[in-house]
This record gives sequence, C-alpha cells and structure tokens, in this order.
Amino acid sequence: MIATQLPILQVILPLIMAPIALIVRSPRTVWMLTLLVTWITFCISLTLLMQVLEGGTIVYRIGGWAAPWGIEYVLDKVGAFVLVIVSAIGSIVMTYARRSVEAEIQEDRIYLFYTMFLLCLTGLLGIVITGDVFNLFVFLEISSLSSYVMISLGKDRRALTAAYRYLIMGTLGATFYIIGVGMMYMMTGTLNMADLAVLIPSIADSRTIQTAMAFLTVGVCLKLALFPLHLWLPNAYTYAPSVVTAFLAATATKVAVYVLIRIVFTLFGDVNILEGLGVQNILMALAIVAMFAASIMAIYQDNMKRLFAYSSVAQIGYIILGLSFASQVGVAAGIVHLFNHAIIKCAIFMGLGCIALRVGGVSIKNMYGLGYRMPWTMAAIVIGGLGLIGIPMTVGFVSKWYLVRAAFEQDMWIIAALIVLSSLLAIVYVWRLVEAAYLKSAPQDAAPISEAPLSMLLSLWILALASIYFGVDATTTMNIALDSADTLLNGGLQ
Amino acid sequence: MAFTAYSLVRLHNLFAVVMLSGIYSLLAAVLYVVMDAVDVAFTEAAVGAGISTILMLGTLALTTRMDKENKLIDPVPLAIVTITGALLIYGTLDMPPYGDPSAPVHHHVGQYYIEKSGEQVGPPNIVTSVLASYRGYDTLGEVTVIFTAAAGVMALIGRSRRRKKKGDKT
Amino acid sequence: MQTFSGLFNYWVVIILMMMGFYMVISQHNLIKKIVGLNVFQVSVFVFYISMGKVKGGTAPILAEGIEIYSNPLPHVLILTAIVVGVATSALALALTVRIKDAFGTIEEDEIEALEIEDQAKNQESLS
Amino acid sequence: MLTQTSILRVVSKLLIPPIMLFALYVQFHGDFGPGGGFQAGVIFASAFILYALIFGVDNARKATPAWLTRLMLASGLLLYAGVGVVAMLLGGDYLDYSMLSSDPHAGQHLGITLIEFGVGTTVAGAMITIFLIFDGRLRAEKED
Repeated sequence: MIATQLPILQVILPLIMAPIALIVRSPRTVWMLTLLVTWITFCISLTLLMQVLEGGTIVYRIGGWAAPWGIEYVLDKVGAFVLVIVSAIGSIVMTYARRSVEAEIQEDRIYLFYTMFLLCLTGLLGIVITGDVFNLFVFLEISSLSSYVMISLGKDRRALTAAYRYLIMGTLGATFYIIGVGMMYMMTGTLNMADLAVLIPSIADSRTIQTAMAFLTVGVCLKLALFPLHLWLPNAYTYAPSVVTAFLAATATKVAVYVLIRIVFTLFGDVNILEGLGVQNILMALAIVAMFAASIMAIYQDNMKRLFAYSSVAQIGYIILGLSFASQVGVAAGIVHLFNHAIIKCAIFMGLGCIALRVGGVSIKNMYGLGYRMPWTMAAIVIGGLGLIGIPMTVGFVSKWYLVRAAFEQDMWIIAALIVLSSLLAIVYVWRLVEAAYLKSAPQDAAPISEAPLSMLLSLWILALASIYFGVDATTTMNIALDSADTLLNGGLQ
Repeated sequence: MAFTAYSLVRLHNLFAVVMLSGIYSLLAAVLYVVMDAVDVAFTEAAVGAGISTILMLGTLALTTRMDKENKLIDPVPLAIVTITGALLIYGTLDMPPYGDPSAPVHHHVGQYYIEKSGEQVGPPNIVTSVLASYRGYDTLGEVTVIFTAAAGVMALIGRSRRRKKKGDKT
Repeated sequence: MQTFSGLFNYWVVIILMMMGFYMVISQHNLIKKIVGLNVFQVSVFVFYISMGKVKGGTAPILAEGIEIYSNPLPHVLILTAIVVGVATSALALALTVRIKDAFGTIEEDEIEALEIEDQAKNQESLS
Repeated sequence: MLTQTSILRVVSKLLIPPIMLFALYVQFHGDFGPGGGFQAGVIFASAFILYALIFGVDNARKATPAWLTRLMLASGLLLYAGVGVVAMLLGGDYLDYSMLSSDPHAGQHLGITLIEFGVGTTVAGAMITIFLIFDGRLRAEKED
C-alpha cells in the first residue's frame, strides 16, 4: 500500500515536519529530525525513479478526484530525475549543515532556519512532481518565501537587501507566471498540464495563447536567472549563509529550469513552440550571452562566493543552450548538465562554507596558502572547479561533450566553437582560485587553522567523488537523460 | 480605481499611499461583488483592506513616513511597462468578450463543478466544495504559505532572547 | 464595435496592472515598491475574476430555481492567490523593517551608496 | 494605549464577543454562504487586535502567550495535513475525505469541516503572531 502512496509522501513528509520543528525548537533535535526527513525523501525519490524507469509514468490523484477536476501528481522520467537531484542535495546539505549553521546563524533562530529549510524542500519537490499549473504556483511561492527568509538570515547586512531584491524580482516573476496561466485557462478552461497539452494545439494560433507563452517564459526566466534577468542572483548567493547558498545554487534555479522544460516541451510540446515563434533563437542567443558575460564578470570578482555565483549564471546558460537545440542530444545535454552542475556547485559552495567556518571569510586574500592549510577542503573545491571547466574525467566534460555534439548535429559550428571558447573563460576564474590557494603563501601573521570538521568534509567529499564517478562512468545519468529527452520531445506526459 | 492607482504613483506621503492602497483593495472588493465573487470579495476586504493596511502602518511607524522626491517619469521602466502592456493588450484581442457564456472557460472544468459538486461533495457553496475538496491540496499549500510567512516574520524581526533579557534589566 | 465593448473591461484591468508594475520598477522607496506589487497583484486578481463572470449569472452558491452561475474556479484560485499575496507582503514589510534598522534608510539609491561603502571597507580591511 | 477613553472601552467590550461569535459563524457556515476558515481566522485575529489596541498589548499578550500562538500556527497546519494522512491510512488517496466515514457524503462534510478549522487556526495564529511581533518591535525601539 505504501508503494502507491510514495509520490505524495515525498512532499508531505517535510511539510508535516516543518510545524513540528516549530514546536520542538531545540536546535539539536530539530536538526536530527530534519536530517532524518531529508534522507527518507531521498530514499523515496530513488524508489520512485526506479518505478518510473521500469513501469513508466506514475499518476497520483490527490483527494481521489480524477484530473482535470482535481489536482494530480504526475511523475515521468525527467521529473523523477530532478526529484532525485533535489532530494539528494537536500540530504547531503543537511548532513553538512549542523556546524556551519551553528557558526553562522543566531542560536535562537536555528530552529526557524530548519523550519524554513524543510518548507523550501517541500516547495521544490512539490513543483517538480505536480501536474497542475496552479498548484505549481502555490508551491513555487512556498519555496520562494522560505528562501527569501533563509537568505536574509545571512550575517552581513547586505543579505537583507539581497533578499529584498530577490523577493521583488521573484514575486514579479510569479505574477507574470500567474498572468500566463490565467490566459491559458481562459482559452482552455483547464489547469491540468496533460489536459492543456491536448487542448492547446487546436488554438495555438490565437494571440492570447502566444501572449500566455511569453508571460510564462519571462516569469520563469526571472526565477532561473537567465542572463538579463539574473541581477538578483549574485548578491543573494554571496550574502546568504553558506548552507543556504549550497542548497539554493544546486536546487532552486534547477527546479526553475525544470518548470521551463515543462512549459516548453509538455504544455506547448505538440505546437513545437521553439521553432515556431523564434523562441528558440531568443533563448539560444541569451544563453550564449549569459555564458560569456557572466563568465567575464566572474573573472573580476574578489569574493569567491560571488565569483561562483556569476559562474552559476553562466552555467545556467549552458543548460538553456542545450534545451534550445530542441534535439534529443541537446535536451539530454541540458538535463544531464542540470544534474552535473548541481553536484559541482553544491560541492564548491560547501567547500567555501568550510573555509568561512575556519578562516572567517571567502575573499581571494583569505585563500592564500589554503591549499596547504586545509588540503582536503581545497582539493574538493578544485575538483569542482575542474568540473566547471569541463576537464575530461569530470562530470562537466560529459555535459559539454554532448552539448558540442548537439551543436554539430545541427551544423552549428560557430556555437560549438563558442562553447569551447567560454570554457577557456572558466579556466581563468578557476585558475585565480588555484593560484591563490597553492602558489601564494599564507600571510606570516595568520592564525593557525585546522581542517574542517569531519561531518562537513564527509558530505563535501561525497559530492566531489560523485562528480568524478559520474564523469568517468556517465552511462547511468546519460541514459536517463537521453530517455527523458526522448519522451519530452515525443509527446509530453504520456 | 484608475484614479487611486495614479495617485499612488504620484504621492510622496507614505501614510497617504498606504491608506489609498487600502481604498484600492476595497474598490477591488466591490468589483468582485459585482462580478459574483462574494467569497473573494469577503477575503479581499478582510485581508487587503484590513490586515495589509495594519501591517503597512506598523511598518511605517517603524521606518519613516515620507519618501524622497522621485522622478515621475523614468524612461527605462516606462518603456518596459509600455511594452508589457502592449503585449497584454495584443493578447486580449483573441479573448472571448467579457461575460460571454459561451467562452471556453465556462464549459470545461467550471461547468463540471457547477453540475456535480452538489451531489459529489455536498455543500451548496460551490466555491467551498472546490476549495476544500477538489482543489483541497492547493488550500493545504496556501495554509503552508501563511505558515511560512508567519515563521519567516518570526525569524526576521521576532524578539531574540538576548534582547528580551536586556529589556528586562532596564 | 462589439469587440471594443467586450474587451474594454480587460483593457482597464491591464492599465491598472501596468500602473502597479511601473510603481514596482520605477520607485526607489521600498514601501512604495511593495504597495506597487500589491496594486499589480490585485489587478491580476480582478482579471481572473472578470473572466469567471457569466452574463446574467449569480454567485456560485447552489439554490433552487437558479440556472446560471458564474464560474467558481477562478474564485477559488484567487482566494488562494490573495493569501499568497498577503504572505508575501508581510514578509517584504518585515524585511523593510530590518533594512531600515541596518541601513537607516529605506530609499534604494541611498542603500546602494551604503553598500558600495561596505564593499570598500571590506577591501581595506583585507589589504 | 487607548485605555483612558471609557466609551471605547465599553463599546469594544460589547463588540468583541459578537465579533468572535461572528468568526465562528463564518467558520462553520462556509458550506452554505460565503466564508470559510480563512476569513474566520482573519476576523478572529482582528477581534484580538481590537482588544490589544483598546486594553493594551500587555493584557493581550497575557491572553495569548507566545507559545500559544506558535502552537496555533503549527497545529492548524498539522491538522490539515493530518486529515490527509488519516484518509490515506484508511485506504484512500491523500486528502480523500470520502474515506473518513462509511458514507462518502458524510465523510466529505467531516473532512471539509476539519480542514477549514485547521485553516482558521493557522490563519488566526499567523495574524496574531505577526501583529505581536510588529508591536514588540515598536516597543523595543521606543525603549532604546
């Protein structure tokens, strides 16, 4: 019986734990409860992925009402894959979190922090698994509101303004999304994704539907920080507590990309919106601009968190570029990069969190000589950095390889060249870190520091090793990605 | 309503701005009644005109009452807004006219609720049936959002124990 | 002419929406931005409700002898959306209070100036 | 606060009980007319806020200490989510109220009443919490 209830349990467990955390309050207990829940959700999502791979799409009716009258949960391969990414990152970040949170957040706010974390997880998982466009909005707001709060808990006062700006941009994005949903609803009378996908093609020429598409895309792009709409991201990532940065960088934008995938390939899949309206070209152009502009910005940053925040904007460019090819290989490359980038960025930000804990800052000057003083932490960060560049044997290589292949498939030589060229920029900014950590010596008067605590190092290295493992043997991830791309391109949810 | 909105852009006294935004909400509530959405009107009046106004006044008391002189017309935002508005109006061109009973929106899911909710769920108020049962999960999400906001406000400006101790001593 | 009268309602709503939107992106005062966000969202709600209206219909509460009801679904959606909107503004206002505490102002340009100062200080303290 | 004015005191003493009753009416009458848990919660909270404004927030705080509002906040959500879990344990899908009773109609009715009550509790708890926090902030500032 439990097996059939898994899709809802996945989302409900963290949701129920959040109010319990609010009542319990003791930081230690709350952390243990949160840890437990995150690992359970991770196990559930793995089981679900197995089920989907074996038996195809899972549909779960909430309240026993059949769609489109009620809300249903729909889980196909992409969904299950993203679900695994989110819950895996959630559980690893939680394992890592205790010491870092104790150091960075006021003691009497810690239980609230974990409450927010659980809610954010609920929201993100809910977005991924839902099959209803309005329900998606509700869970989007749950995850957004809680992430605004988590960001504003950062120590620096600029965390507050960063959170405020994120709030304004995020709410605008959500409102745009809601306008788009309203227009679609107006023309079709339904909110269910599968139902919409059936009804839209017959009225795809209507100007209302085209406008709806535009508003949905802009709204979601605000959330996923596609290049000109990314302005909220660097500050938010820089001043948020380390744990929050690691979690959000690996999940929040990824889930927004997933929503974009749903809109473009599921809702408007049969209409082939990408080629039809020039959306493809716009997305592709923006993606490439993002890859370059953000990488160049990254090179000039002195704060390491900020540097990698800009690099995130660039990496989102790669993902969107993959999707905009609208070919099986391209979309698969996008999806697999979603996974790879989540691992890499989470590892890097967790590493920076270790450094913040021991050294007290993450500016480039704090890095001097750290390669010898915190060898394990630094090595893990460098492995992540190599992944960002796309060195063979790391995950980054796999995604870039498929991206380049997708470009060749469509005879877009220039784009293939641009992908390689932008990787050179990544070498530059990663090199700045490596140079500081290994080639410069620590200042004479530096206080002696020890390596990061074991619980943090452990989770950090799990991710670092994962980034190598999935780089050497990419068959599992790549097969899932190719499969999902295939289903996405050929008819959405069924 | 348009006049209220326009004044909102112009005014510099934040107190007046907050009051006007309350009036704006009330006007919207009246509109909802005209358009048969009694439940929504009830909520908007209680929330938009009541709770938000109280909260905003509280914030004003904690911050400041006047804002600085601002350029009324700022070209870049104005351009963005004009483009967005134009796009929206373009989008309306294919919409069914207001109140049209044959619009698709009234014939799919909405129609089903009107016909079936009485026998499937029970309550005569269809909005309640849909809210609590058919789309009960959305409402759970909504309650979670409220919960998040309250806990978030606690995290942001709730009294910390340290400060309380200081207060006790003085 | 018929389209004009039929769509006029929506156009008014769009103008209201855009006034709110303009307020959010052009104003520098943090509270006015939040008010603008409210105006924007409320206008979107009006848009939803007006698509649910049926000519000659009544409120969707089942009763004897009534045949035409307005569409209940937009009402449900907007009930949820109103709550979400309030939750967002409550949080935004709480943030504003904190910002006022930390920076002493709620004007965006003044805050930006202070942020740049912070940045400079950070660099000084390191070199 | 406004304790000096006896008119206000008397009128609000007269008003607050009916407002609370009205909140309960709205809470349980949502099936038939407009209203429901959310509106009821807001009305209930506004009765509380009126009380706090007239009789001083200190008295109001005594009536609802912080742990109580926090408990309201959490328990409403737990009640709602819990109803769903119970329906699941009884063999239905999540939030399938028909499972709550042998007769689906009665089950639906029971489920809706319960979750509306959960909504009301959380909303009232949230509004009171937020109000008290803003107030606490104001005083902290005055003290400084």
